[in-house]
Amino acid sequence: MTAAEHAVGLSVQEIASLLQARFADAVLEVDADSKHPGIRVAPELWHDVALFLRDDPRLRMNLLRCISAVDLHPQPYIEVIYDLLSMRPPASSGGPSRDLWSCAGLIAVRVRLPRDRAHVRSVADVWPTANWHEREAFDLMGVTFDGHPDLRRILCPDDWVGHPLRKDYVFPTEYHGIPAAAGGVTDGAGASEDH
Amino acid sequence: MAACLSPVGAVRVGTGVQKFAFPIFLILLLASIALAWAPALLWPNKPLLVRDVLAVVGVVAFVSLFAMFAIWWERKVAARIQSRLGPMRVGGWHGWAQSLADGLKLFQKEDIFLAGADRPLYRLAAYIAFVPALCLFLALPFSTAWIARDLDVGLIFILALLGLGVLGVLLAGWASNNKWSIYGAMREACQMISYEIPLGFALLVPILTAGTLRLTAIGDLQDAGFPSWLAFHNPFLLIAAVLFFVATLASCKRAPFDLPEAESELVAGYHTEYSGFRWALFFFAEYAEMFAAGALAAILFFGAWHSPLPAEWGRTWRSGPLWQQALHGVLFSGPLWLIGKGLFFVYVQMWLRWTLPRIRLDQVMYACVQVMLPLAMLNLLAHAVWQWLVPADSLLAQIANGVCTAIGAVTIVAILATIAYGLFHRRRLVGTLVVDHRPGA
Amino acid sequence: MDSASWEALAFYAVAILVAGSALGCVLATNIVRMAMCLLGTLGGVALLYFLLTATFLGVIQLIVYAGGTLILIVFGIMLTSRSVGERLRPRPGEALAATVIFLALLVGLVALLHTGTWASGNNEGTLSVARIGQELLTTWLVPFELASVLLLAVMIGAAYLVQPLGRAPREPGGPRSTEGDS
Amino acid sequence: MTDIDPQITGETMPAPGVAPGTLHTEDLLVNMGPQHPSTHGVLRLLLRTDGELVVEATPHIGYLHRCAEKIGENVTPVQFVPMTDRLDYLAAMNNNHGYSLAVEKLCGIEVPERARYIRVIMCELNRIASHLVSFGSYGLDMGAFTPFLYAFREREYIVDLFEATCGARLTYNYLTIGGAAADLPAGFLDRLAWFLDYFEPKIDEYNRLLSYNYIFVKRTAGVGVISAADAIAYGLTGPCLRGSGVRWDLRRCVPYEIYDRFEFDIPIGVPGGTDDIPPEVVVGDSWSRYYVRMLEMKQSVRILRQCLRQIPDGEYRAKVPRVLKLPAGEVYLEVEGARGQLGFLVVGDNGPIPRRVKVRGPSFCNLSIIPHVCRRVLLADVAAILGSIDVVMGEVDR
Repeated sequence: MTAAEHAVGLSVQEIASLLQARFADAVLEVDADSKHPGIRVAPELWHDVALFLRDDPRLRMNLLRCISAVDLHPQPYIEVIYDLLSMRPPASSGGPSRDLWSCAGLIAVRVRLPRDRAHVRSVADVWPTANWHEREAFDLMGVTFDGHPDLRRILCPDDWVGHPLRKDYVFPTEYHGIPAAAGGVTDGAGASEDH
Repeated sequence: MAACLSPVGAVRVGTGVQKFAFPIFLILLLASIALAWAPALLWPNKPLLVRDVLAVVGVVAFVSLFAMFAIWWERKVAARIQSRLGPMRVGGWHGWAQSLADGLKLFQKEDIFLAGADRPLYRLAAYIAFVPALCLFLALPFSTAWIARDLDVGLIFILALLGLGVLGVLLAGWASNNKWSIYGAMREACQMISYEIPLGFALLVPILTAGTLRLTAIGDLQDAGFPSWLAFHNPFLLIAAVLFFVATLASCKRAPFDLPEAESELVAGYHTEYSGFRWALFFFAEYAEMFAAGALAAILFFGAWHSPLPAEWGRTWRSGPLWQQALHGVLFSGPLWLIGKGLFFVYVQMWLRWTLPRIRLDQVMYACVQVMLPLAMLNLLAHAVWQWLVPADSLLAQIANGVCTAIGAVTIVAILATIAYGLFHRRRLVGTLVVDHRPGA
Repeated sequence: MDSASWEALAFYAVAILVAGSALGCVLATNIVRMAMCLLGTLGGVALLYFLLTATFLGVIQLIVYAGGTLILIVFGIMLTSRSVGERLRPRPGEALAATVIFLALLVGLVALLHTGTWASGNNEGTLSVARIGQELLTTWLVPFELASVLLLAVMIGAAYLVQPLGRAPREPGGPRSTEGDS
Repeated sequence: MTDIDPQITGETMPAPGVAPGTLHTEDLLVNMGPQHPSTHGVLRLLLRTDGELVVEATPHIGYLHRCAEKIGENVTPVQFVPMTDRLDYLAAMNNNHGYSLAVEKLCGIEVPERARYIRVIMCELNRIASHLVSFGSYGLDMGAFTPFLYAFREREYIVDLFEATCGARLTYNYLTIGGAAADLPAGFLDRLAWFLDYFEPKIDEYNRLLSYNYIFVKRTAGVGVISAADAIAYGLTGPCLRGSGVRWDLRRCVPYEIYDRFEFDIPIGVPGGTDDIPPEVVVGDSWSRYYVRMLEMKQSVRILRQCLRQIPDGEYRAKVPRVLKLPAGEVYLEVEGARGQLGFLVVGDNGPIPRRVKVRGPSFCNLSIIPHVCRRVLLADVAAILGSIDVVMGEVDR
């Protein structure tokens, strides 16, 4: 990578210290130097942190880029990763200026949930775009987002059983009488469990 | 029987229906022609039965042939506009037999009824749409002589039958038991109550000038060459001609007023569920109406069956030997001219369709009721005042006539020049992709 | 066959059509089918007018009743009625009332047929469009003008009513220019 | 779908006491899709309509779900590249590119200079191709048939170029981990230069044909207005976000690859009346979103011209081990795809196969604003809004 993606705007360390100043025990881990710099926050405080991240004038993380749920299978956790970005309007935001908006900070916020009780507060009220992302995480990974306005399956059929992206998911051999050729997929699933 | 073919619940209706469909159609067709023919057929003192039967057969043949030709033509026009070639295979020269092949295909297609469709009405709808479109040709003069029945109320007779076709669309939408079809039907009804009033008001202007509803009389008023065409008499007639043309676009459900079948919004609108021959009937009706609208525009505003040359010049040829009569028909006045003008307006309709986007329903209603209606009413009023105050032979009237003639001539020449340019630069306009497929190669 | 018997034949055919579809209109249980039967009746009456050489009247019958009113009826049914798919059956009281009215009408018509004096013959000239127009604008000018004023008011009303659809209430977040603005 | 939210399907019964004199109408539930001409694939919108007025639109997606992410964690990155073709199949090169960049970042692979230019050329060409489809099908949505054919005529040239390069016309599998799968074919750059000269004036022609058409403007201007705040809150990116007046483009704002070497503008939606913008236009309406794409095509042409001048000779692919071992750790990378920010999260696990691949399809986020925008609009407006948001279901359903 030539362009340093994380050299723009506030650094992760600065964001983390801002958060630590506001919420004493919310930030569990700061990971500023990896390829996906971010922080890990306590699940029960996540909603407050999210509001702070969005509304604090220094942060203004207004764009929720993505919500990814990752199954850390041998460990009993599912990690939900919220990728946030702060889009800052140009200083002279009067009229159709030629100025670009700028990126004032990028951060990944991780929430680690137990696999068997993966519950976390929904942030669909903070960023409306989270609505569908959370539905997807619920559908494919089985993370329940408390307080979500409409937590239904989104990609799988409504009567689908199980959450396909979990590492211990067993593919059904049929769906409504339609036989499913699961051979290739189970091979691959076996391969992914090897490491 | 009644094996369920598709998850939507379409029921196979065997091949029996196909066997029946055509005879039933023929019988209904003949019956309805006979019924609509009643005013003519049963006229006291005029039972020219042979002539009438011939006329009916002629009208049916003309409408069928025209619809087939127009469908092929439309595809070619569309292809040209879109820098394609269109049908090129069937029949050899430019795919001239494409419509025939399509017709054969449509005849053989399965006649599908949705499970919840109201079958009798579903069948009836196609005929209700088609039969009035056919019958109106009975009162449509192709020239003073070439008319099946010269009614003294010919104009409103045609208008009434144009309106009746809407009922078929409404019924088709309702009987299909499909929500998109119902939307199409509703839109047609909304559109119809919007365009009919401006259409009527626009028609009143030439009626006021001609003082008659008899189409042959209106046509023969315009036999003194191009400047005598009604549209060029005064500005109000010109406006009325434009209004009339726009309103007939809506009446024929042609773009930009093709809302009832708006395929990107309503799938296919009122004929979503139709297949095979019934579906074709709607298209026959549409093309028949298109030609009727074009011919009506020609009769009312653009010189009817007369050429731009004054008929006076060819008066002696009219009753001369056969070759002179034939030449008279080509040069001065005859059905060919009316058909040609009708085709021209059909072409303009096609041209518009392949160029313009579709208007939204509320915009149609707004345009018809709030723009065209007041305009048409004021136009009628102004025309009446003009007729009352300005004598036909006054200087003012002649200046108006001259100006309008010039506008009309320039417009028509411009359109014809565009068409000619297109014809002579086919290769270039079709686009380099067709001419040399690979860029830079 | 001479023209008179042609005429009689045609009359009976059309009369059967009119009566049959009127009967269908009464007996049908589906409201849209009723409307379609009405089309048969109204169209048949138009044909009767044609038979009487009242072409203008026949065409007006077609344009106003078969073309206009019927379409509005069907449109209205489709737009508003919950009972489009339902089967309609008259209640006994309604059937009784209808029978009474029917009988009264029948008696009245038959009585009229026997008492009135009826002109017969070719009236093509008397019913020509020009004649009707002249009558309307001379003898019947006041009713004609009243009707015109009424229709004008209706049209202005329609033009006024068209507005709300174009300016349908929008979400406050979504301001939109309507075609009325320009 | 057997089980639909009762809140949506519940028939509204007429209120028992309808006020006298008010005409009571019923809401009608209509399925727009999954087979419908203007849902651009297998999107299904459940419309609650009152006559022509759409009271509520609820998207139901998943009809094209092909378990892309599950496949991603069962195959190696190189094997997954063809799968990314099938996400946004109208801009497959951009998907290849995004995924390759993410994996390269995870593995620390340095891409040769020529390969980078090849990548930019392919991505921008594909952006043009994708916008052409969008332009054409938007015309179709609005009832104008002809622009569609024109758009496909031009796209054909691009597809021919791709075919000459990698043999495929839709799913290319060309940009891959470490660079490109093959070098540009002989004569490619000349043909590209020819195409750019041919294509650039065509954009103005299409603007005259469709963009400024009175009916088209009436149909799209002021319809489906999305404010800048809403657009950001709903995660809209790409032309949809820029249409709302936010001058934000990853190629500029968070530069990746070599986009910082090129000069180009970021077009945004501007209020009507300025320059050649029709007066009816409101920032953030369907017309603005559409027009941003038209302008972006011009900018892509600009970038391509600069590429033509700058492209060096050299390797087209880095030396990538046959079995690529993904180190433990994760990476999330977004590129500016044709429809917005296309993100890939790749979690490595010290093995050849990633633990998790997550795709942020821009269309997925862009589509999620539909229920918010399609409230109390006319039925025809739904097609206008949907077409202007320009979703590709392959990317939504993955």
